Amino acid sequence: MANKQEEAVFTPIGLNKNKNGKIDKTVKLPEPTKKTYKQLGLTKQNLVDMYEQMYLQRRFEERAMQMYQKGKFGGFLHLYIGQEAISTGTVFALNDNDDIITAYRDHGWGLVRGVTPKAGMSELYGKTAGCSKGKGGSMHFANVKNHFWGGFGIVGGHIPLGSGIAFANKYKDNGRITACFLGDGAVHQGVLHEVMNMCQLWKLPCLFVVENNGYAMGTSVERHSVGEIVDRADAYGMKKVVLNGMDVLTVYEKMKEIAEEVREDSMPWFIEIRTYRYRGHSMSDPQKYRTKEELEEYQKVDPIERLKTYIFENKAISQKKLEEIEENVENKVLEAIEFAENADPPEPEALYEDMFVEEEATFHK
Amino acid sequence: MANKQEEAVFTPIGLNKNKNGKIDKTVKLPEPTKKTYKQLGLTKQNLVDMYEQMYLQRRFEERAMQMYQKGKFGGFLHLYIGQEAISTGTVFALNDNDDIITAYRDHGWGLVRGVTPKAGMSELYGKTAGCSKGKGGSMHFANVKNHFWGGFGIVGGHIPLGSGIAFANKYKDNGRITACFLGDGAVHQGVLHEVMNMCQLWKLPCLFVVENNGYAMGTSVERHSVGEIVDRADAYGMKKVVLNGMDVLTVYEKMKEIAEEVREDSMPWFIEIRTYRYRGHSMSDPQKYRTKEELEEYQKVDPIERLKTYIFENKAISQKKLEEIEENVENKVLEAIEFAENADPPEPEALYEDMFVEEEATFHK
Amino acid sequence: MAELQFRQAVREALDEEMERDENVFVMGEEVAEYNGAYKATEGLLDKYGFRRMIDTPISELGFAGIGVGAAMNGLRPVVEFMTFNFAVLAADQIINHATKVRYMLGGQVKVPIVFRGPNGSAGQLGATHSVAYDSMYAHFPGLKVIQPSEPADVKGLLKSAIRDDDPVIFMESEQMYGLKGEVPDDEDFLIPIGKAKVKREGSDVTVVAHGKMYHVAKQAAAQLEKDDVDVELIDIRTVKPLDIETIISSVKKTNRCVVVDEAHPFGGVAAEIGYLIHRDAFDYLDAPVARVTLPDVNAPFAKNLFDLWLPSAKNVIEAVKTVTYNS
Amino acid sequence: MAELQFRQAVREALDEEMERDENVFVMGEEVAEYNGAYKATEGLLDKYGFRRMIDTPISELGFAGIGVGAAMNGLRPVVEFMTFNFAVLAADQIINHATKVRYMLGGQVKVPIVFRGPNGSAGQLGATHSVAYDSMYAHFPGLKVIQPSEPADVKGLLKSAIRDDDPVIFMESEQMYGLKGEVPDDEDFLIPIGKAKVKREGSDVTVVAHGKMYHVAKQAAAQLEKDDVDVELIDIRTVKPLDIETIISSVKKTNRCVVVDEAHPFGGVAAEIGYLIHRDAFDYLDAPVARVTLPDVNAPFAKNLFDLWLPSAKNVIEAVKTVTYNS
Ligand SMILES: Cc1ncc(C[n+]2csc(CCOP(=O)(O)OP(=O)(O)O)c2C)c(N)n1
Ligand SMILES: Cc1ncc(C[n+]2csc(CCOP(=O)(O)OP(=O)(O)O)c2C)c(N)n1
Ligand SMILES: [Mg+2]
Ligand SMILES: [Mg+2]
Repeated sequence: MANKQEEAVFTPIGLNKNKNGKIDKTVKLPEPTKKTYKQLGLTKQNLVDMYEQMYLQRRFEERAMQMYQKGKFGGFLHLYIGQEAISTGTVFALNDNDDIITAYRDHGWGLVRGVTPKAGMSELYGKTAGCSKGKGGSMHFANVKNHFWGGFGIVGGHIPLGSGIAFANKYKDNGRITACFLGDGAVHQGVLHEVMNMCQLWKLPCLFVVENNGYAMGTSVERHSVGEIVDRADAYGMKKVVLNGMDVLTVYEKMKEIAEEVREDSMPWFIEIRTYRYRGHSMSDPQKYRTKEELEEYQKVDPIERLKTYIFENKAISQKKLEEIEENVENKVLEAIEFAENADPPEPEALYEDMFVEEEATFHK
Repeated sequence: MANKQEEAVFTPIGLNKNKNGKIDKTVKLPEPTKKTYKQLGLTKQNLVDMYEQMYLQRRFEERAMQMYQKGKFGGFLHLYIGQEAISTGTVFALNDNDDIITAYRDHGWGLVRGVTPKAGMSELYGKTAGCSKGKGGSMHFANVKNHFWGGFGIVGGHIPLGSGIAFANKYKDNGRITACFLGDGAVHQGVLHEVMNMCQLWKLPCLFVVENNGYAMGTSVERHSVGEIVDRADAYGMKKVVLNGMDVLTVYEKMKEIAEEVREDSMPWFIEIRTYRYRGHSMSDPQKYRTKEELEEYQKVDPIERLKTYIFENKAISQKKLEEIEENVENKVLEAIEFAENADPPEPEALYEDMFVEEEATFHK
Repeated sequence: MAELQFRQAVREALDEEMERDENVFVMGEEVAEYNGAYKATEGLLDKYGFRRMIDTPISELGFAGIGVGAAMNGLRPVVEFMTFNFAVLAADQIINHATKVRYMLGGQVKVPIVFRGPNGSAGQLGATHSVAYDSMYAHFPGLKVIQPSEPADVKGLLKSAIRDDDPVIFMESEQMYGLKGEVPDDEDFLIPIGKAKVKREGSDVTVVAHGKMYHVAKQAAAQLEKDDVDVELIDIRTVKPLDIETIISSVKKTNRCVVVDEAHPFGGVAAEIGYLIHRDAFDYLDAPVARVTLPDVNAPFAKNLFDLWLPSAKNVIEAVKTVTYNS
Repeated sequence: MAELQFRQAVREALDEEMERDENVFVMGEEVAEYNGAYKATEGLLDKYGFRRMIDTPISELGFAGIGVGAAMNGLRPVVEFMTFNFAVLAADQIINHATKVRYMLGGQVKVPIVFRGPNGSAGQLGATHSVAYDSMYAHFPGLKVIQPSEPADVKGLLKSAIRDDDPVIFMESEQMYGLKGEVPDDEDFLIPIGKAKVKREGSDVTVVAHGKMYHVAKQAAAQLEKDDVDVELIDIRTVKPLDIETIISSVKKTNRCVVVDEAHPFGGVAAEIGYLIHRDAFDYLDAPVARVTLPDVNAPFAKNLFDLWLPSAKNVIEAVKTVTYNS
């Protein structure tokens, strides 16, 4: 090191200059499954249902974005657009009482676990009819009765919560497994490693699933992480796999297999699902760190378009019927907006509600 | 999981009952080096110097323990006894201006990096003549001018400090490398993983060295950690090695090789050095978690005895001369005790000193 | 009534609540096989096994979060920190998660968790092992913060904490674990959270103290008695919710007050109580409320400095003399 | 004098100090390539390169600690947290290490580090993104805590913070980054840490506020003027060391005081100031010091609740009326 010519730089190897948006490598998608829907045990109706769900997530967010841009509501808005195959494939693969928890990019997860478009949109608008009574907003969608625990804004903060939910399931021996989703950026919070050790040590029925969408805010994966994310599992001898997250059938297939295995042996998994975030990190992101071409590369393998093509190839439904479904979804979303706009904001008393279970709680003054 | 007969237990696989001190497995020592001291580039005098240093660490602590038991001073006292080959082999291998940082089991490290027995003993006694002016005590030995940074009591807390020291060395391009020592228990603090990612990403000249002494307080390694500790490196593609820490020549050989390599390529390493803690975690530990037989197994391969045998085998020094050295060490330690007992405690004003660099600091009242 | 040590009162409360409710479990470093770093969980592994007594790796943030998640999903964890000095690593799970998840999910979950362990200093353990964190946690909405000083309070309050449906911080003391006191045997001996106790009635000055400082204040009161100063001694027991009413009634009687607190001064419990007394008993005060706290410096190791650092009975007596203009 | 935005004042201070001292560097999430999540470090990567402008992974504890270690070893890190709400994860490095290492090693090292970033709430971002942490850090010995309200103060104080040889917490505000003000161009324009500023002289009541709350208080003062209430407005600028003398002198003149603070009430800056005024100006107070703070609940998302939650000019006016018995 002494006498060496090049100046010290603290940026990943091979990236020691400012690239002004050009990147060397981005998420590499592994091969999707080769199995047909039949081989996967799915029906044509299942395919259509998956499509409807993914389309709903997409349209809900596209419309929400419009409303946000019109200034209809405030706060952050992190869109899941491009990643819908993951939420959808997972929820179709898991049992309905298996537990799911995720970070703030949570609208898709809420919708697929029973947050109605009305309750979702009302949450964005901060109305009492929202899934979290308007107390949480975009980052804190949840539907706990359907085993979707939310919606968390401290990067990495929900990871031990997921492990704790799995812990309780094992404690109660209730057969439920927990899937904890996190971003590629969240991988670097130390708590992930703390709980991976404990989960493996204690055999907790928990899946750690990284939705690697190429970026943590404006930082591409290769700028924030060494090696392959999936290899974090090796530190603990945890089972691992990398999946193509742009194909809902792949996600479905693997998550189902894994869930069954975990239900048998109660050993955790570390799963990296590669995907791509179409929109900026949040609404204020100018996205200078990537090119339009890069984005378009991924839009070519759009999970919704891909499923649509597959549906038609397999004649699962007629074009007309599918269009009807789409229209129906669109209407629901528009109704949800209408509903949310007119819904009541919380009463002032609500400020002090939901702090404590206890009714007669004391607040310090 | 559902319908399975056995009750959930949260203890490592295969260890689902209270063993009352019996353990299944303990630290497995890898083979020591086969090279002779000459092949390692060492002289006979070097061997004797190493011996003197290890013997000093041992006697210093044995005497400190006696004084502690007599109630001469308070606080915690964590003894390094059994692990002396690691501090000694390392310091002989590194350059004198390479940086070292460790946890609270730090007396050996202080002594080998120039804390005099008097300054060390005075620190234990809380006297101004102590290496940290009596402000730190047993857990906070340091000799910063000799590049030994201490001495830290929050498990894992010093790990990023070590990385930061390495960061500054790289920033200043001064050719120094940093060795950050931590216990097997500290491996599970998330911060280790945060900085391993950053160090590998930024090519920091930093060695993470785990002194695996079989236990974190009363918890044996296999009860707190899955897999092999050294494999934590795999998560980051970091270079790794496991060493026998009961043989000073092995430690010396490998640490020297690694240090040279790091000085060349500025890539971090993850090193697990297997050793054994002879004494309890601290003075209050009843040690019910292990058997006397287990302890004796390791005492059979005591690093000091081993080096002594090797010295005589190689006729590095006569028995008589070595005994003189031992006596000399013993006297120094006794003088240190005498010195510390009679040394002045800090003046009351010292309470407010060393909080700030600034002379005219304000304290809130 | 039985005479129990402070640590035994902890143990009994845990034991009885574990016995009573299958969902209560204990997790932390060295709580099971080692029987607790300070033996506050002695024998519980033998009785409840590895399902309900769980030794964790040294991963405070991780296991605190596992506790919070388990609480959300129906269990009642008691998470032990070896000291609250180490809980700083878990601050994100306590401050950002345990206290906020219910609110931000609009009441969809509850978090019945107890974080417990010793707080503050325990002799010459140096700067990183000696800080009292009760003030810090009391600052944040959503936490109940308890720090009792005597075995009976320990038992009654810990049992209440475990039965509480919201997160509770329960603070003990390494140096008090051996302290003995009479404790009711009643299995349903509960002390309500948020109630101070007048532990000595007096007419000249109100002294407010809790935790280890209660004993310092008690010693001071005994000495002051000899000088004919009659101290009313209030142990708040619960830092939050703070029972300011009991303090105010007392100050309305004595017109003078000293608050003794093992935290640093800035924004500590003493500042809060001092401010509230002034606000709510403005016309009753004959002298400003004095506080006796740690100085605004870190804990030193050296014994003589440490003794200087920790609030002492002498400091309390001086403060009492100041507020009673007897100095 | 130039008119700068708050964020530009941050940028200029960083730029000038980096220019001046090779050992100053900036590290944090999105500080380099992205030019800062709030553009407070815009252009600095282009000027200083990847050696001195360092994007970190999302590892607050880790990079805060790397900063502390680098400071010990001779550098002068400026560590940015995207908000201090995320710095809770780094609390161990700030509270247990940055502030303690010098002391416990008997002065062998110094830790010239600045931790900076926005503090408190920034609109409807929910419970986990809205807490003001200045009170918390001020509680612990060894930290200087600065939270300015105007661009000139930002620049002068941030430069002083970077030149300070001890750890400093420097708090900004997402919602103030766009705020403009006159800033001296002088390269050595330094404002001493620990000095409050009387920003409006008045005779009826002292209002103390800092950070975002200074602007709320200023608005209130302007409205109160119409009602012939003459407010003396003090911006403490530095929370710790607290310039209580300036406040006390003012209160001795006005005999009444309201403290406005964006923290929760228990043990917040307002409690501390309220307590100190009562202690040090006991005979001068005509009414108890009132505090205007957040309520003791988490930040809600819904706009109407959020507006109710955050201290407003209206709340300040009411408090002023109470202490002047005009309500
Ligand atoms: C502890 C913490 N640090 C920083 C942030 C700010 N932040 C919010 S999202 C984000 C990037 C996360 O990236 P990733 O985990 O990949 O998730 P994605 O946004 O891609 O879904 C950052 C830095 C935060 N919310 N919490
Ligand atoms: C953050 C933190 N948690 C817990 C402790 C209490 N503690 C001190 S040492 C120790 C065991 C550490 O074991 P290891 O890392 O193997 O080091 P060894 O004692 O064997 O040298 C524990 C749990 C602490 N000091 N800091
Ligand atoms: Mg991402
Ligand atoms: Mg160990």
